[in-house]
Amino acid sequence: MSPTMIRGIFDVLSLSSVLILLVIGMAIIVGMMKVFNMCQGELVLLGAVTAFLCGKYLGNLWIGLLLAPIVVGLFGLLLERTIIHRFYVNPQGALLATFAIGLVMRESLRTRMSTQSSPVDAPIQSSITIGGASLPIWRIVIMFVTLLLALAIGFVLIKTNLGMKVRATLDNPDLVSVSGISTKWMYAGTYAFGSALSGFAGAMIVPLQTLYPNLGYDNLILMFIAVMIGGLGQFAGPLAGAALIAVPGAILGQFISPVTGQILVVFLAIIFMRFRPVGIFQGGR
Amino acid sequence: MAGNDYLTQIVTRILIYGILVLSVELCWGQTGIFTFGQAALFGLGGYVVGLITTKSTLTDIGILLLIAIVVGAVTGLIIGIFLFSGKRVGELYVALVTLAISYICERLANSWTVLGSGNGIPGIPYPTIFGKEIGSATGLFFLAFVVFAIALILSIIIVNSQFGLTMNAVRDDEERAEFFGYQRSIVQIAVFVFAAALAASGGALFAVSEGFVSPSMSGLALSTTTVLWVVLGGRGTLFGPLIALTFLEAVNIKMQEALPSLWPILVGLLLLITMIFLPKGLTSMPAKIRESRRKTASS
Amino acid sequence: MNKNLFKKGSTRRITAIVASAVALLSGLTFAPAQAAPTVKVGVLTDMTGAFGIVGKSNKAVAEFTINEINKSGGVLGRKLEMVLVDSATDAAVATRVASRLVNQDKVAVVVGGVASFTRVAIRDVIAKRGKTIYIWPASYEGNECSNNVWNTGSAPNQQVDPTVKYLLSQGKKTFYLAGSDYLYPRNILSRVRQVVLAGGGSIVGEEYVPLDMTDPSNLVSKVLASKADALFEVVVLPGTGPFIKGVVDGGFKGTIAGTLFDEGINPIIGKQAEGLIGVQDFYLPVTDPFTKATVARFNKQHPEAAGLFSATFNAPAWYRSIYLWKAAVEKAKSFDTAKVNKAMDSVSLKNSIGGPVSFAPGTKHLNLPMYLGKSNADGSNTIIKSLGKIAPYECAKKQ
Amino acid sequence: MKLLEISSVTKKFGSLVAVDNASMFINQNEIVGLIGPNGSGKSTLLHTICGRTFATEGAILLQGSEITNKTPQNRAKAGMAIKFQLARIYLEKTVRENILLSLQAKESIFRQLRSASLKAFEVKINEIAREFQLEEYLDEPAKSLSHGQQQWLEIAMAMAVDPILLLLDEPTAGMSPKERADTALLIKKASKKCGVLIVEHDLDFIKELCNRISVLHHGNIVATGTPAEIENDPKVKEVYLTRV
Repeated sequence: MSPTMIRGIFDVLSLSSVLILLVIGMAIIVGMMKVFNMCQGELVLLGAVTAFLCGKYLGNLWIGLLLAPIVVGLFGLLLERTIIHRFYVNPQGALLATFAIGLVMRESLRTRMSTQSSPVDAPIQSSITIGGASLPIWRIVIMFVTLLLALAIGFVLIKTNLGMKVRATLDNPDLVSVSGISTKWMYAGTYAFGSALSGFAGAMIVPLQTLYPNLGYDNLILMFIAVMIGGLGQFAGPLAGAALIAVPGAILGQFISPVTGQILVVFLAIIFMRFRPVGIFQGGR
Repeated sequence: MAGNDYLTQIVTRILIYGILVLSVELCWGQTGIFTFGQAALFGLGGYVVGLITTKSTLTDIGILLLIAIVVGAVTGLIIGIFLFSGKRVGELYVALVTLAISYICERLANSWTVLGSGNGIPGIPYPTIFGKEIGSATGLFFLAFVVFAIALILSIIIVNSQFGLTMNAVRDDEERAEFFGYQRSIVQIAVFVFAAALAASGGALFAVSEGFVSPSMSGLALSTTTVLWVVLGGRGTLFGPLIALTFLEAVNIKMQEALPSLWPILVGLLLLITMIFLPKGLTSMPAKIRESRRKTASS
Repeated sequence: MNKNLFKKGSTRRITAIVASAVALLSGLTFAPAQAAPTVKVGVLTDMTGAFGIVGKSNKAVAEFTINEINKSGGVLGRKLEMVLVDSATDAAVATRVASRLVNQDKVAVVVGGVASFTRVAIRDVIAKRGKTIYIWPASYEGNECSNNVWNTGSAPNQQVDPTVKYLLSQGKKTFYLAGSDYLYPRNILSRVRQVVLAGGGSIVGEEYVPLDMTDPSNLVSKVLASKADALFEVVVLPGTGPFIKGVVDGGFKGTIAGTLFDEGINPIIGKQAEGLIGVQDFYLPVTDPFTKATVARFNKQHPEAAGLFSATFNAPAWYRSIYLWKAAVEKAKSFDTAKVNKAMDSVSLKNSIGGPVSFAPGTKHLNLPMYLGKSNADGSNTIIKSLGKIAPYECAKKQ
Repeated sequence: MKLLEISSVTKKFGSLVAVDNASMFINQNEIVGLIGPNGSGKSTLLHTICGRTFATEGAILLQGSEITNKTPQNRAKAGMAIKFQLARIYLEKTVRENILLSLQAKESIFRQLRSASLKAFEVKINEIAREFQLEEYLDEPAKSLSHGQQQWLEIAMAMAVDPILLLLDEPTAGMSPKERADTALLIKKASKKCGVLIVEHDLDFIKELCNRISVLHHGNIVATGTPAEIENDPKVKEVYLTRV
């Protein structure tokens, strides 16, 4: 295989793993909780900021990777208990309220930044050479972390007692509250968990991208489309959806212009979603 | 007002945005079509007029508006049929698709050379009416006022007709409406087409009165801002959103000077507080206060 | 029956709305400033939004320059008054505030704009409909030849030609062109193509990425696969850093050049900025006595914007813009737009940041002293060569 | 010709069979009851009749023409009207507007825009409101009505369009005995003009009212007959006794 082909395959894997990692948190909050969370991008951003600050003041991005899910998870818990929980019965309200939260977070960061954007160095900056192609190790780390994370969460949700309780609660809140599980804290905990995952994703991917206020917002539309293609109500669907738009996008990007590729993917996704008959987005009230 | 061109231009712009707000209010506020990308149609009208006036000698505002309205309505029809024919789709799906359309439009306006590759189309000439140039701020104001007034009157007539009741029925419970025998998809498509034509005519007016069009005109920022005006003003009322638009634009101008970087944050907080405490919009505040007074009085 | 269909009291409500709207809006008219003998200079820049940082620099430079002029007696004996407006990185806001400057504040000149879409949006409001002089102080994609509009930043040929010629002289034969998908990169890269081909080099690839693409891996791979001797790139934020990082870390062997590398932009790239080649009208190490003294004074008077005095933030262009206008007014002995516009065509400055400048008659652009520079890992720049005055190929002298 | 004929209708949700090979019919001016315990599939069967879901197998005929896969709109046009289990009326709208909404459903958009049929419907609205004891509430929002009145309003809305087939899903749920009796009278009166299908789990209410009753259990129709026959049917006793 030529180095170009190796790089081509690597790009497809890398771009899809990045999008899947970004979508994992959303798969929990939008996919399973069915909260149309417009501030998901800003949760990613908050994770990236946490990592950036740790890198800058502690000189160690590893601490940032550890702290980001904790900080963003707690923030998510706070959000859920103060605001989000009011909107479970009102999906449009949830959309608008979380849009407002995202706006506030984004603009707050903008006023604090002294440059248009800040680069963040990856904790591992070296590359390995395979077949003549030099591949950044950090991207490989992201691939494995994404895979492990997706498998682990899937396992917890399907096989463990806790996971089953969570799924039962989200599927039928009335039933479970009778059986003694606190629905209130189950929802809060799940939202916090989804936030923590997004925060972690932000910390992981910011070295590949760059820290700027629209980091999350610019990724948001693709993230949403991934979730909607995958369908709501379960965890794995959105991840499959992410792969389903990232892989063709990355392959198309190699042969035609990335501009056309991106528009084409969004366009096809809209049409695909129209005829995919599941989730609260399709019918039902 | 004639003495101050700047103020006249601000009012003109508010009237033009008012047309856009009416189109969102008819869709979302009255019929429950959660359009999150109405600016795409606004931009469409603007770019159509921009292209025509800069590539030909046509400047007659009547013809320009007509073309914009037709193009907007046809586009609205295509999107409407895609979204609403056949099986029902959820309101959030509509929101995401319209948002994505707005995103694609902004992207195309940035890419396509014929659309100015991001710089937009400058140098749009003053419009003419019966061969006479409308070349002053006051003239443009009257033009916008007339079109806005027609749009508003049409909207009032529609909302207060039997069809307005039908629109509300589709908004409040579209499945129930189907069981009464309403052609739900035709109602939604009809409203969407009318709203698209309104938005496009607003865009056309924007193009001739400002003399330029740019990608942000069809983009996410304007799309979401329009929804914000409707939320803050109270969806389901025709005048609430218009009041919110006027109020916010006026405050916006002051605040951009006074607290430039804090202003967007304050807008976000205002929206959040409204969503939590006054889900029917700021204009519902007096009624809400009255109600709570009554409650305390009776208890 | 009708009573139920028609909402109650709509006429009353309309009256109330119109009244409140008028009241609100009338709050926006300001009492006209007292007839002082000052002359207003409109300063329009993005204080907020994506280009807020650039606006911070622009504002400080404008303030600094106007203070300096006022201290030395003003223009035609009248002091200058700065009217600052924020265009918020948004074309629609820009036209509104431009209209305010022209129609309400009645400024004598407007200097401003960061992005090209702002220039395009406001120039008719100011120069055509408003009949006021508009100075556009930014390096840009070219082709701005409107009446009453004057360009004080560098034209594409002034940056591109010497950069490409230098690369060719270093034995670079194959070029890859990469940019963000909008007008500026497209025009710059089309100039690059022209000069490369004229100089005997070849183009091995040309590609654009969406404006908001945060992860340009595809483009990085295409560049690496091309094995080009040189990469000329105009990928703007947010892609700049990730793109250059990817190319450098991916083991790109060639030289990377562009139009947007200097002390202002390099920090957003990080240590991968090392070795980037470009041509600007100013770099911090420019050491003629006038430039050195002026920049030092600026940093002292404007500590809030110290470190923001850079070519890509248009700082030198803002400085000379206001002085060039002053020179034209003094030459015309009037603030009248038509007269100043006529005088502008051949006006020159002996002292300016980076060296003397003069309008090339008929071109609406400046003969500019340019510098070939190379970026270092810490974001600073080294001047490879001082190129002297370069003529613009614009408007009447398009080549 | 039967008014409504359901022949061998089966409805599956994935592997779950909600209705299994059910057949029944309704004649003109007949009141037919469909009973069964919760989860017996009677709501699902009703939904396949009104078009909320579509039968997996079998056919549904209204006045001899097949409607199995028709949309709810088209079924409404063919003369079917429904009252849902939980009253689905427009709570923010007035009683008058609610009835008007039912009446104008088949008007063209252009007639609606001109409010062309407003006058003609006014008489009809007053008439139907009087019949359902809602006259004094005509200009009150529907949300201010009592629970029973809301149910009546929905029945009134269904009756207003002079349907040929009236579907009633638990029409007396949550009503007082007095209201139940009134409702029974209203339904009786309605049956003079159309066929009625009542879905209930309460045998006592419909045995007075219905000409015939079908009993659904685990998706199967286990018995059909006159109220007296049904009451004495051992299978029906079993179904109801095992539940209690």
